Amino acid sequence: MSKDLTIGEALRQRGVSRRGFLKFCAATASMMALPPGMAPVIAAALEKARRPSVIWLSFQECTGCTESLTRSHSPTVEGLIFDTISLDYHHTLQAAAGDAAEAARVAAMEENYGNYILVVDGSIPTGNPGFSTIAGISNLDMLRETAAGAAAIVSVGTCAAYGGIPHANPNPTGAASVSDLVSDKPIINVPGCPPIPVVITGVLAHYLTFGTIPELDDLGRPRAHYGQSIHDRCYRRPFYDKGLFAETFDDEGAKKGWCLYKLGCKGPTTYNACATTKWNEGTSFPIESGHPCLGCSEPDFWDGGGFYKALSTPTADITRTAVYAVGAGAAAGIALGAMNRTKQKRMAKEHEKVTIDDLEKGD
Amino acid sequence: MSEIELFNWIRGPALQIATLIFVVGVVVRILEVLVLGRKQDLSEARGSGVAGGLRTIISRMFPDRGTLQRSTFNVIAGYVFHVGFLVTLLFYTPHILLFRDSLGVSWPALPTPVIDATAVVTLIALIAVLVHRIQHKVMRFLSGFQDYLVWLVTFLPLLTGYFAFHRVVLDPQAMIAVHILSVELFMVVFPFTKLMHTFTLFMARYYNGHIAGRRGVKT
Amino acid sequence: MSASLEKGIHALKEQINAPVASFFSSCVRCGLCAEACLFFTETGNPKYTPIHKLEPMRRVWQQEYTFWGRFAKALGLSKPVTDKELGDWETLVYDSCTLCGRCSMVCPVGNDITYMIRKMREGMAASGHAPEGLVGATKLAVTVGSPMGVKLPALQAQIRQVEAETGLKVPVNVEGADYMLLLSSMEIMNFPEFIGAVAKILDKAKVSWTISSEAFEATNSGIQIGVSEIAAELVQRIVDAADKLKVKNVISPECGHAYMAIRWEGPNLVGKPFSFRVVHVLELLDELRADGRLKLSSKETQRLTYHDPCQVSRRGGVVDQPRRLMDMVAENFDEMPESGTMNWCCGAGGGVSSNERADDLRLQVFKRKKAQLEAVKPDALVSACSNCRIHLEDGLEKYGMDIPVLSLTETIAEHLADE
Amino acid sequence: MDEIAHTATCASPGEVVTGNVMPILHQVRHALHDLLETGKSEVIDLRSIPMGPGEEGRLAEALGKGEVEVRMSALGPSEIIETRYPGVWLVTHFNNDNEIIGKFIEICAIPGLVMAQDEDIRAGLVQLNEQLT
Repeated sequence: MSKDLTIGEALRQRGVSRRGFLKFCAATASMMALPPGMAPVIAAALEKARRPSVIWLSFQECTGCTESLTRSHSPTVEGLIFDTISLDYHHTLQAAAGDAAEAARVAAMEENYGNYILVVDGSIPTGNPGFSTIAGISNLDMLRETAAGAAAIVSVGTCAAYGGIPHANPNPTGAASVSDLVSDKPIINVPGCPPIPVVITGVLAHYLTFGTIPELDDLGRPRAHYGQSIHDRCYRRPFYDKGLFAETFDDEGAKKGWCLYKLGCKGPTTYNACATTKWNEGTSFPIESGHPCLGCSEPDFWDGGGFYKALSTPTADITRTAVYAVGAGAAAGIALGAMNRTKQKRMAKEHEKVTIDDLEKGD
Repeated sequence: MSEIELFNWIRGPALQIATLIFVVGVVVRILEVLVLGRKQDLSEARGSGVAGGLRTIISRMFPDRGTLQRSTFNVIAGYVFHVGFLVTLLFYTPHILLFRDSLGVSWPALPTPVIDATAVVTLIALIAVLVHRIQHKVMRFLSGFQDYLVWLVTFLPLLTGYFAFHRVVLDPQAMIAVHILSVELFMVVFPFTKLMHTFTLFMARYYNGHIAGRRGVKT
Repeated sequence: MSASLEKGIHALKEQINAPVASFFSSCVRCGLCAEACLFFTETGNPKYTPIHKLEPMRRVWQQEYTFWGRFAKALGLSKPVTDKELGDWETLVYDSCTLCGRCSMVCPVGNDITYMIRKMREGMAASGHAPEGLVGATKLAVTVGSPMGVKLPALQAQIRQVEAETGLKVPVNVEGADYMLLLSSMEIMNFPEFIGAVAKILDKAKVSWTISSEAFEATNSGIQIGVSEIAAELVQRIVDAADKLKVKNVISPECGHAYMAIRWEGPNLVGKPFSFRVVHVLELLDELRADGRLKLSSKETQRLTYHDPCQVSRRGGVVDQPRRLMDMVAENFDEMPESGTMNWCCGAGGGVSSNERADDLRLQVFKRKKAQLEAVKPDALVSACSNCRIHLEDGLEKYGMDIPVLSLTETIAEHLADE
Repeated sequence: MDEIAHTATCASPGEVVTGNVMPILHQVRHALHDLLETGKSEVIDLRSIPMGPGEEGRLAEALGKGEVEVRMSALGPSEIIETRYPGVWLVTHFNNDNEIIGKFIEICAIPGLVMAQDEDIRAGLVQLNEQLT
């Protein structure tokens, strides 16, 4: 497929009718969490948009993010969006390997310098550069080199966005996020472990449609998808408000679909689109399947206390501290109290008799 | 320190430090009072001092008519913020979970909209008592730095809790962190200030009622 | 001539015990006690807020008996109580507190503020900050036996007068009598009718009683000024006389502080329980009434109300007895708003009446009583404390109110059945 | 309305009610009113609204079926059903795997997608021309 084609032309070449294109735009608007009325705007923009070159780098990661995006074999809408871009380098997906692959990356960079989109999944080790290398190039060097010519960077997955699991305490590799290392490029974080696939493509679609990066929150995430917490959009929220909670995974409350807060749900502090966009083509999401939210789209979710510990419970053993404190307090209190008592008794003992002659001041 | 590290520090070590200061401080201050003791009363009792003491612990929860009429605002606003504070503290689900986790006991929660409304009423009552403290000539006269400090450390947990509940001002994680931090401040300040009345008022009422009870006076 | 700041602070340290510590720990500075104190309500001056009157003592407690206070003191961060401060507090502790105990009834955390004022006066007296009037009264009490300087001959003269009027013998120094009557100097000098009334009632009731020539004074200036050893000496005189006459009971007369002194503080001051029982005269009358030994032939028809002397009712526990007696003697008995244990003080108790400096203030705060009386509009006002009576008469005169003040005992005596 | 309210809010045992069905129906009512008054059409994206298991079904049940049903095959199948309230359409887009990729309620005379698009007509004409020559 020629890179000079617009997206509209590319789709038509694939035999997609105008009606199909409009349907695609409606679905895309929904995917981008834009109001449905935006579909014609998207259509007009995509019609003319050039297919951008995309370079995808994978560092310390599990390939889950790529899996999330590509798990479907048939041309889904996300797939189509993906197909309309020119994925010039993705070492998991591309056929080329070794030097040829690196050559493709260098070629794409040179050809589209300043214009390509860099997608990163995985965190970057900042400790020993040997912790993770590709074709002998350390992750850090490759990121710096590739980022230099990018128009924008999309950090896909929590590892790239915030360090993720490699960054978890004690962080043996010194894993860092893209935004820790690159500061002179617009970076869009698409966290999640993995992120919802339509969110990844939604961000790409936004870039394709408007040529700009979407509005971001203070953690660098697109507000359109991460603007509201799981808790706020959760269909089980009414139970939280009524105080109806599942206490265990197999009690009546769990069967009735009551709130999972007490089972450690991190929904209240987690910002993601799971509760409305859902997973597997809108089938369901973890809470709907009866499992508390882990908070995977938040920084350091791995270190945020136990997954099954309620959010409000302390991470430390307060009980033991309190027990020791009572003991220490009792000992100190009795000691200080005894000192008080002794002082008071001594005062009584040393009392100088006050007679009627002592009622006026001496000289 | 990343935000979550800070958050975990606040929920972990900081909470432990605050708990330590709070518990040691409260126990010390209670014992400091109790161990001081008092002399046995040698006068012939007309009534039971113990019964009087116990009765006064309860009866002082209710103001006499004259006080209610003369200080209606002070009494009502005082009631509202005390009850509101305790309701939000003790009957909000996340708080109950905290107690269940640290004390091993739990009890039923109130619906969150009720807690939400209670918090608003309590905040208003607290602001009202502050304004009252500043405007009322006796209260202004009696008040010193400690009184305003105690007001602040009582107000902050409610305010930050309310913000955290509604996810405003800061992002919720940070707001919860600030909320917990404000509670820790409350706990640290507690043993050194008049907040101790939470515990010592039972002793004070008992002693007062005991003195009166022996004389056959109902207080 | 050896009063000093050191002695004062020493006395305060000595006075602080668990109740005081719990009270100071509990105060939240809500100010509700102000509205319970007539010195505040009638002047509107916040310095008369009861808990504020204890500020120097509170600081001593904080610096000496709390861990962080000791800590701050060790670091030199706390401000020691100065002699000037104690001097500044003198009028608050003596002139504007009658130890009436009303604040102790309303404090929401349960502080017995009156109990602490009583203790604080120990420090004030030891540091030389007791009012002149009280110092004089105390000296007279110790040297002469009466704060007003009433000597035995004066009493004997009054007794002779009473005997002449009633035709009854007033027993003096009768060994083995059941009851020994105490009197306040005010009764001897201003209300000798009281002695006659008691004589008549006890004669009708066939109660064996006596007056001791060695200890007839019931009041105790040592308590009002706040010097426990002087108070103890005064109590000891009564104990010795009672032991000498081998009486089973001692009657406290119609005087509030006298009752407090001998009934509740007495045994604690002398350091051992009494071998005799102490009753307030109204308690005795009520017992006689219950036994059927107190019978009346007529009732008072005018509209009466009863003023509770603070130390008799609120601080003494004699609350229901006067009401039963009032019902017995009065056809038309109306309570004032806020009566019984919530009664308002007349304004002159707790040594205030012995302190000339406080004269204007006590008359100013009498407005509270005036308002209470205006709510009831009685024909006459009955009470059971000679000190209250004198001040009530003063106050009523000052505010141009024509309400006679009666003694409950005397009123009962007037209606005794002859049989 | 009672019946609708019943269908819309009464969950069968074990079902979860978010309470979002009734507000959607009200939104539809306002949109229908606007359509009559001003001719303005509206689209509601059902994927942006939290729904518990079974709630979408109850919404569909509350809307019922009207006279028109359109099946489309363009980039996967689509289903456009007029509800029992004329002018209210339930539009569901599927991909080629029959997975739902979009679900909307449209309030309009006829959803724009049903109408043949100029571009497609033009392409069809070319095709027909080719066939006839």
